[in-house]
Order: sequence, then C-alpha cells, then structure tokens
Amino acid sequence: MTTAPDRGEQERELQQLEEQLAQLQAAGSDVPDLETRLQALRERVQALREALWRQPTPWQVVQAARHPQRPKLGDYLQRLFTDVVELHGDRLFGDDPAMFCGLARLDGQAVVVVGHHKGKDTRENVHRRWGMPNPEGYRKAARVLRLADKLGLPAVTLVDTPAAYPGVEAEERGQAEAIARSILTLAQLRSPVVVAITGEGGSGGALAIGVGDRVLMMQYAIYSVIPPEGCAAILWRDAARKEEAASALKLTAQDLLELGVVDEVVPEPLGGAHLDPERAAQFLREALVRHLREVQALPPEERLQRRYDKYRRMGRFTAHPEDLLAGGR
Amino acid sequence: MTTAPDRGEQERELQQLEEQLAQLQAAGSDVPDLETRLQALRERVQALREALWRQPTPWQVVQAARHPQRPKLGDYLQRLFTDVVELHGDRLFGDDPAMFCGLARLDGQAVVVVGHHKGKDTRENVHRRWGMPNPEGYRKAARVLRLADKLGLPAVTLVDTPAAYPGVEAEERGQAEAIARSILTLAQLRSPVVVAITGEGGSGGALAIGVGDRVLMMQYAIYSVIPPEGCAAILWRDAARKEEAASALKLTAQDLLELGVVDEVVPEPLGGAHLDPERAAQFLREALVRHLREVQALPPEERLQRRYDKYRRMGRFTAHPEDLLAGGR
Amino acid sequence: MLNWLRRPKYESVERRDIPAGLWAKCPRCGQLVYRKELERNLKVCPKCGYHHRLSGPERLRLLVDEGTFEEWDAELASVDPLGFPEYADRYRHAVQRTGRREAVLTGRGRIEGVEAAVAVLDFAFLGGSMGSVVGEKVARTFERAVELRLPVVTCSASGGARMQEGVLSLMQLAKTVAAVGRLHTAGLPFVSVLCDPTTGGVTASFAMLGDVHVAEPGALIGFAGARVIEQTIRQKLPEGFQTAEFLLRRGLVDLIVPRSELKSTLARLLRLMGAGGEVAVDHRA
Amino acid sequence: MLNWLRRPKYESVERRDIPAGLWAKCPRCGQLVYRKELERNLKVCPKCGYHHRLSGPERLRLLVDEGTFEEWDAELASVDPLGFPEYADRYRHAVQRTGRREAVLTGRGRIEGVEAAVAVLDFAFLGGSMGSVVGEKVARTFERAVELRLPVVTCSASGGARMQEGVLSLMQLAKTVAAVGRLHTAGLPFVSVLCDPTTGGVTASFAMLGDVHVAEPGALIGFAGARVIEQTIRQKLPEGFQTAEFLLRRGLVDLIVPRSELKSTLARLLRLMGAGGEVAVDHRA
Ligand SMILES: [Zn+2]
Ligand SMILES: [Zn+2]
Repeated sequence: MTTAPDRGEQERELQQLEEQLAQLQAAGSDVPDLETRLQALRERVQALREALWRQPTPWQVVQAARHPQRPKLGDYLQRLFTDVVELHGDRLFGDDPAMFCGLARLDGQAVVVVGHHKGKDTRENVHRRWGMPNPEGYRKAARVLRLADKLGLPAVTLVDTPAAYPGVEAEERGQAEAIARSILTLAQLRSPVVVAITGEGGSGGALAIGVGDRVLMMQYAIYSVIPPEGCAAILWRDAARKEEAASALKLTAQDLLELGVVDEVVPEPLGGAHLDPERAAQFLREALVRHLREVQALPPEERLQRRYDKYRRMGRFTAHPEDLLAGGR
Repeated sequence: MTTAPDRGEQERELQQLEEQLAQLQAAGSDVPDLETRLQALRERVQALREALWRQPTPWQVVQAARHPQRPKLGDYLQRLFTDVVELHGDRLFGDDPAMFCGLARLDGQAVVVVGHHKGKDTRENVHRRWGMPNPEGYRKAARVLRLADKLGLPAVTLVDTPAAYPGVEAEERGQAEAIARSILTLAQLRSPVVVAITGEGGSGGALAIGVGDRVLMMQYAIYSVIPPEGCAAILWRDAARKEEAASALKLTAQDLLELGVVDEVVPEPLGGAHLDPERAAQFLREALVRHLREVQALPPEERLQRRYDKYRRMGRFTAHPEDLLAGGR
Repeated sequence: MLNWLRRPKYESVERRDIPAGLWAKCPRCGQLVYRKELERNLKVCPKCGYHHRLSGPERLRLLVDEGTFEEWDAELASVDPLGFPEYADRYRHAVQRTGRREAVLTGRGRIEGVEAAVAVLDFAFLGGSMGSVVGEKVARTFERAVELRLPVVTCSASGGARMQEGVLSLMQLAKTVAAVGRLHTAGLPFVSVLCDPTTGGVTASFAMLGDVHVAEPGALIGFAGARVIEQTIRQKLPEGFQTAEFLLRRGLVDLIVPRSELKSTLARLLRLMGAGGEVAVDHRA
Repeated sequence: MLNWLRRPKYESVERRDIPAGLWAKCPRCGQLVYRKELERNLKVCPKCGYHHRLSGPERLRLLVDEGTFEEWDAELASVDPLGFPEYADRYRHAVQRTGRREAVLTGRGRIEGVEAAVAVLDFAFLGGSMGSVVGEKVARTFERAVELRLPVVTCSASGGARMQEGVLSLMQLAKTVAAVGRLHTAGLPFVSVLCDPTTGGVTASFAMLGDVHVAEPGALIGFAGARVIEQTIRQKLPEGFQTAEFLLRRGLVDLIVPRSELKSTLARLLRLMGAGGEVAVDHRA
C-alpha cells in the first residue's frame, strides 16, 4: 500500500477543489474570467477523481458505501419502480420502519420489493434505526415474501444495512431466529428472487434478505461478515487499523465476484452513486430487469435447484492433507 | 322449568348429606353402627344424585363444567398419555403457560398434544391465567401443530378455557390474528386431528384449537359463543338471569350433538368427572383412541376434504322466503 | 363473543351517525354539517375527517363500478335455529328496517374495471353479526372466487358472532376460515378492508387472514370488547386503543386509506397482485 | 459477526474451564472440585450445578452409544481462502492443540439405540467458529440424513461466523439453512441442542431452525454480543440476559435439560418424533 500517502494528499486536494468550485459557483457573475476558472477547476477535479478511483482502496470503497449522500432505498424506490404500495407489519408484533416491504412495478411488471430502509437525515435515521432491523422487520419481510410466493410474483430485495439491530429487545424477540427464518424463506421461495447490495452489506443482518437466484452488487457497495473496525479491534486490538482490516476482509464487489459470492458488479458513476444518483439508478435498473428476466424464464423446480446449488458451492476448503492451509487463490 | 325449586332443595340436601358422610368417615371406628349408618347415607346420596342428574338443567351442567375439582389438562396428561415431553414457546415472543403443547404417546402411539392449561389451585391459576391464552399461546399451538404435520404425527387437542385472554397486551399482539391463524392451521393440517372439549369451551378462545376431523365433548362440558352471564346481561340487562341464558344458548353436549357441532358425547361419572377422575379419563381415552384410529385410516386428501365438508355444512338457514324465521328444528 | 358489553355504545353512536333533518352533527368534532355536503364527501366529516359508518349498500356503491354488481345468495335468511328469546322479532325488525335479509351483501363486480368477488358486512343489520347466513354467504364467496379465478375483497363491520345462533355462529369462524384457506391455496388475492367497527368473531376469522389488510382511518378493530378488558385489567384503556392507527403500529394492518382513495387503492392493489387481466406466472406444481 | 468484542471473555473462561492439576476451580461458585469427581459428574460442578464446556469429542462420548459412531468428512480442512492475517498460524495451532482439523465433528451414530446423523461443534477449535469447512460439513450432514432417512441432532457451541474467511463464512449461514430446509421438506426430525455458548452466525442459521430446541442450563445463547449491545443501548444488560433460561421464557427454546438427562431426553424426543424404527404414517403426497 505504498500509494497510501499520495492518496491522502490527493483526497485532501480534491476536497479543497470541490469547495473552491462550490464557492466560485455561488459567487456568480461578479467574478472575472468566471467560466475559464470554473472550467479549469472542473478539469482538475475530474482528473483527481479519476486518479483516486481508477483503483480505489478497499477503505475508499467502505467510505463510499457509507457516504451520507449515497442513494438510499427511498431514492431507488422513486427511480426504479412505479406504482409503489408499502405494506406494513409482521402480523405478529409490530411494524419495523428499518425494513421496507411493498408491492410495485419494475419495468411494468408487478413485483414484491423488500429492502433495508435507511433515512435521508438524522431524524429519519433515528426513526429507522439507521436501517438496522429488529426481528419484526425480518418477520415482515418473510411475511411479504411468502405473499410473493402465494401470488407468483417475483421478489427484488435491496440490501443496505450496517447490521441487524443489536438491542436487548431484539434479542428478547429472537433476532437470530428471525434472521435464520428469513434466510430459509428465501432459500425455499418458489418465486424468482433477485438481490441487489446497494450500500452496506452488514453480515447476517444483510444476508437475511440477501439470498436469491442472482445477487448483484453495486460497484462501491461493501459486503462483510464484520465491520472493518471490529475486525481490527479483534486482530490487532486497535480499531484504528480499520483500513488494513478492510483490505483483509475482501469486502468489495470485485473481491466477492471473484469469490463467487455475487453474480455481477453493477457499475456506478466514478467516485460513487451519490455523484449521479440518476445514472446509478439506470445501471441498477438495467441489471435488475435483465437478471429477473433470465431467472423468470426457468421452470420453478430448476430455479430452486440452481439456487440451492449456488449456495451449496460457496466456500473453499480441501480434502487433501497436503493442502492444509496451502492458501487460497 | 317447574322442577327448579325442588332441585334447589335437593341440591342443598345433597350437600348436607355429603358433609355428614365426610364427618362420619373422619370420626371413624368410635361411632356405633358406623357401617350401617354409612351405608344408609351413601344410598341416600346416590339416590339424590341420580334424581338431580337424570336430566340436569343446562345451568347445572355449566356448574359441573366449571367445578373447581373438575379434572384439568394436567390430570388428563397423567392419565391418558405416557412419555409426555412439553414443548415451550412460540419461537417469536414468549411461552404462554395458559397453553400446553407437547409430544406424548396415546395408546402407545406418538402424538402431538395441545390443550388449554388451567391450574389446580389459585396460585397456579394466576400463573396460567385460568387457562386463557394470549396470542403467543395460540402461536405456540400453531407452531407445534405444524410440527405434527411435518412429522406425520396425529394431533389431539383438549379444550378447556373460559375465553381467550381479554387484555391490552393480547390485543396489541394480535389476539384475533392468532386465533384466526390457529383455526386456519387446523383446517389445513394434513395430520389427523381429534378434539375433546373437556370443560369450558369458551368461544373463539376454545375454537382456536377446537377444529378437527372429530370433535368429542364430555357429558358435562359446555361450549358456547358467549358466557351465560354475558348473554343474560345483553338480553335482559340482568346477569342474574344466567340460568335462562344457559338454556337459551344450547351449550350442553347433547344440544351440540343434535346441532351437528360435536360428533360424540363422552360419558362421565354421574354428577361430573371430578367425582371419579380415573373413570372419566378411561371413557375419554377410549373415545380418543377409537376416533383417532378411524380418521387415521383415511387417505389424507379424503380426510382433509371431509374435514372441510364437516365445517362447511355447519349452520342452519333457508333460501325460501316463506321459511323466514320459521323456527329451527 | 366477549364484546357484548360494548354493544349499547355502538348503537347510540349509530343513531348519531345518521341524524334526521338537513343538518347532521358530527359525533367526533360535534360540529353541524350540511347533510348534502356530508353525502358528497362520502360521509366523511369535512371539518375533522371522521369517517361515518356506511351501510352495506352504501359501501358497495362506493367501491363497485356502477351497473357491474351481480349479487349472490340474496335470498338466504335465518331460521332462528335455537328458538332464541327475542331473536325472531329483532331479526324481522332488521329485515324491515334495511329491506335486506341479512348482515352481508355478496356478489361479483368491478372495482375500477378489475373483476372481483366482494363481501360487504352491514353493521346496520343486527350489528353486522355473523350467524349461519353470514358465514354461509362469506364461505360461498371465497369458494366461487376459486371457481371463477377471481380475487376477493371483503369489507368488515361487525360486532362479532351472532349470539342468538349460539355455537352455530361460532362455527362460522371455522367455516369461513377454511374457505379462505382454499383461496390462499389457489393463489388468488384477498384484500380485507376493516371498517368501523370490526370486532370479535369476524376479526378472529376471515377478516384477519387477508393478504393485505386495509383499514379506514379511526376504525375500531379488535377482538375483545373494551369493557371486558377494562374489567379484567381494572384500568382505563390507553388512548387510541384498538383503532386502525393502533393496529398499524402493532403490525396488524398494512395500510390506512381515507375513504376518498379507497376504491383506487383497492384497484391498484388488485392489479399489482395479479388480478384484472394481468396474468402472473403460475409457478405452483 | 458482531460479538467479537466478547471473544476475550470467552477465552479467559475457557482457560479456567480446564484447570491443570488434581483440583479444578469452578468458574461460577469458585469452589475447588476434585477433577476426577468433576469428570464423573459429566463436568457439571457438584456444588453449584455449573455446566462446564465440553469439547467436541467429549460431547460425542456423552451422547453417542459407544462404538456406534462413524465419522464423516474428517479430512476436510481450511485453505485460508482470503490469505487472512494470522489465520494460518492460528489454524495450525488449533489443529495441533485439538488433534482435529476443524471446529465440527459430523457423522452417524446411535443415541440410546436410535440411529441419527450428528453434528457437534467444538468451541475449543477457534471458538467453534463457522467457516467454509464447518458450513460444508453441517450441510453434508443434513443432506446425508435426507438420503439415509435419519433424524439430525446438532450440538452447537460457537462464537459465530469465522471472521478470517470473510463473506465466505457468512455464506455458510445460507448454505446450512438451505440444507436444513431440505430436511424439513423430507419430514425428518431435527433436534438442535444449544450449548454454552451459541452466538452470532450459528444461532442465526441452522441452530435456531430445529423442530425442538434443547438447551443446557445456564448456556449463553444469543445473536449480538453483550458488549456491542451495551455500547448501543449505553446501559448494563439485565441479569440473566441471553441465558438458556432467558430464551425459554422468551419462547425461543423448548426445554432446558441438565447434562445427566440430555442423552435420554434426546432419545425419547427422537422416538416420539418417529425416529428409531417407529414408522409414522407418511401422509405427504
Ligand atoms: Zn367532525
Ligand atoms: Zn460450582
């Protein structure tokens, strides 16, 4: 990671230039040579961005995935779907605002949509627990997914959560059971299921709605068994070594494509979806529609068998003594 | 009801004689002519009991069904079943002590047992809410009934509840949904289901576990859409007219046999099961085993169709204008 | 069911719901509203949004496209199977007052063009209580929907099981639930609309087994009656207990829809669920 | 998973669990117990009933009839698929210390004569964590049980998913759950025994999907780690939080069984559930 110091400088410079650009635009027509100066700044910003994002570090990707302006479920609901009707409640205990469930149309076709519901601002995030569901969230998801099955509707799930909510009440009401049951529901759903990891794929809390015939992952999304900070704290008793941990965990879309965990990486605008949400949504819509069409074409029994086999193959191990920890890839 | 005053006198006399009998037995061998006097008392008690119970009034039956010494689920578990293993919890929210669920053997055969759990004394009754389940009780029942289905085990349910618990938390957690879902589970269960109403069959709280291929009802059990007291309060704004209401509601086993709601009346010792719990249990065991054997012999599809048809036929109405309220039976 | 003690309260509210004369007094905000304006506003108070109760026929007119409704089983009537005190008189009175024979209207019709089987409970007929006829008509509605491959919409408004038919009323819970089960197995949509009030045996049977539960704002929805619960817990009930909004928070209702949007929401839901000509891929074996 | 911050605590308890020398100090009551007596008592403290942790082989000896165990897939081992820092060393150390290649023992054997497929997690091997090998062996156990028409008993003791295999570990949740689903569809019994501690990804997958959940007294069972929860709620956790007894009250565990009765209880359960030669009527289509 010899380029790391450069990167830091580049990042700081990029930030300064972006601020200058904003100031200049705000100042407006009084500034002499406005257009020329704007043009120069824009070019410099673009060059820096390209340099920084040609081969982003895993930690850069983590930051993009967690970027406060990164498009959330609400943005994708608006941009990808029409005719959205939210369905509330698990029919057992409550309605979890951290989990969205509903009916909608994708490319004109009726589907069931399930996704982690992060908020746009702090107030909404407090209400939605930053997209960290309680058991009733996962049970609502399972309830609505069973409805998809009953009606023969395909399901689309959008994954973006730091984790399942770690709370006393969540444990009391069986967070583990709710996650396991949701995974089982998806594993056995006769309907086609396409998953898109759009932001943070936080461990079991993400996987609970992340099992499908196809799993797509946006270019700067992450998917990890543990947050890099937690990993660093265990490994080196030093949460500050999160950047190293982010590298070690292989949590980027490219890593997971190579490990066979995701089926396709959905491109994003350079530097992250938040820089051009509309284009990011177009890329995602195209991929979702294409994969849904493919898996819908399969007979249900074959689709279920393929889904089973897909997860059945995941993992790497050896049966030969001499390979013991011979190293992966 | 011209015999009602006589009955009151007879009941008081019977109670006095029973007390004398108990005192005499306690006094023991010091009493002269003990055996002769005991014998005379016993004969008089028996004669009175026969007079009172040859044609009991509905209200008498209500009192027998609610008798504090009437055998409860615990007695039947001991006397009818072997190898009992209780299974706890709905896997969602809690474990309701007002609902028993478990695995056991009946006549050597493994079955799933579900039943309202009334206590033997006040302390236990407070714990078990007098056998009035919360939603988690019905959800536990549905969970264990689905297990019966998965494993191909028959289900036996024992009904004895004043009602589903009328509480704020019960409503919050969907008492109505839990009851409806439990009824649906039983209506669609592929396993054979035999129901026995052993004490109080209190409306929806009873029906929730009271749908089966066969519904047996003990001779002095009751089954009603509303308690007689409540019925009297609505009809005559006078809860004291509960005896009339008990007659009007047709809540005895014999009434319900005639209405086609129950399939067989299981005899009890004269005066009620509490006077000879062992014999009462023998009658019940015999009937359960016999009916279970009959419905187990059917192919599952036929059994399901017959169960559907059985409930489908319940109710009386007319399609001819001239019959409008022509009176039943 | 257990909520009998609340019945008189319903009736008094009921009377206030349909005041005589040119002006109506809103039972929630107490303001006087010009009757014609109230009718134009679908019986929703223009001052406070209170949703007045609708009769069965009013509900049908609200939801079903004009001229498309074909009624089923209108001739079915009770026979007073238990010879229950005062039932015959009350029943005849209800028949006279409503001009209908029972507390439910069933049939097929179009909702913004989407063909559906419909069952509408009528609270004005013996409190919308479910006896043999209501159970039979509701069960037939679900069975015919399976035969005809139609979705089902039920609109509930009921005090519960009909006491005067005893356990036969209770058995209608089992009968209707079993019929709902067949619709679910057939993969057909079921939207349950919960109107004010839906309680007791109707809530504890078909009304709570919808694929989607839609409630009207402020509707009372519950199992046990408020009085019975208060007697049990010996406390006042919390504000807003057993309202549609309470059930939404408790995860028992999918959405609350104002009356003006009810019809279009139902049509959109039914279409999304594969009804109305849009054929979903049937992937069952 | 998220309960990493609790790991050091486990390890220190672990060390105290297997004290050297003739005498052992009970980590709960603090009393000294003669080691041989502790062994005779199935490692349950005779003074306070504390259930000391058992290794995988100890657990197998406790539950499976002597001479009936046929191990499956003992040769499977990790390949350090991510080249994760320190993993190779830790793994080799675990292999040396335990003489086994992974954190799970699987195979078939008899439990009081009842034939069953068995998977026992070994907390002594990298905290019983589930990576590719554990997931694979557990999935194969369920698949073989379906082939052989055997019931499954799993004994869990795990800190969760194995961090060092990254998302591949997380995918073992999906893999094992899918395999459990096939057993359920086949109508075969699954008893999940929850031992101290069962947390994180193992709880959130196969361990919480048993037909019957049996826990050992006092066992720690949960999803998120205590530290993480404390940081979130900024409060001390309630007494007894995430214990077997807590889960029983919360409806997540069917029964708590002391170690001395565990084997006979499992045998009785399996027989009642139709295993061990007793043929239930198979009524599926
Ligand atoms: Zn008003
Ligand atoms: Zn001790």
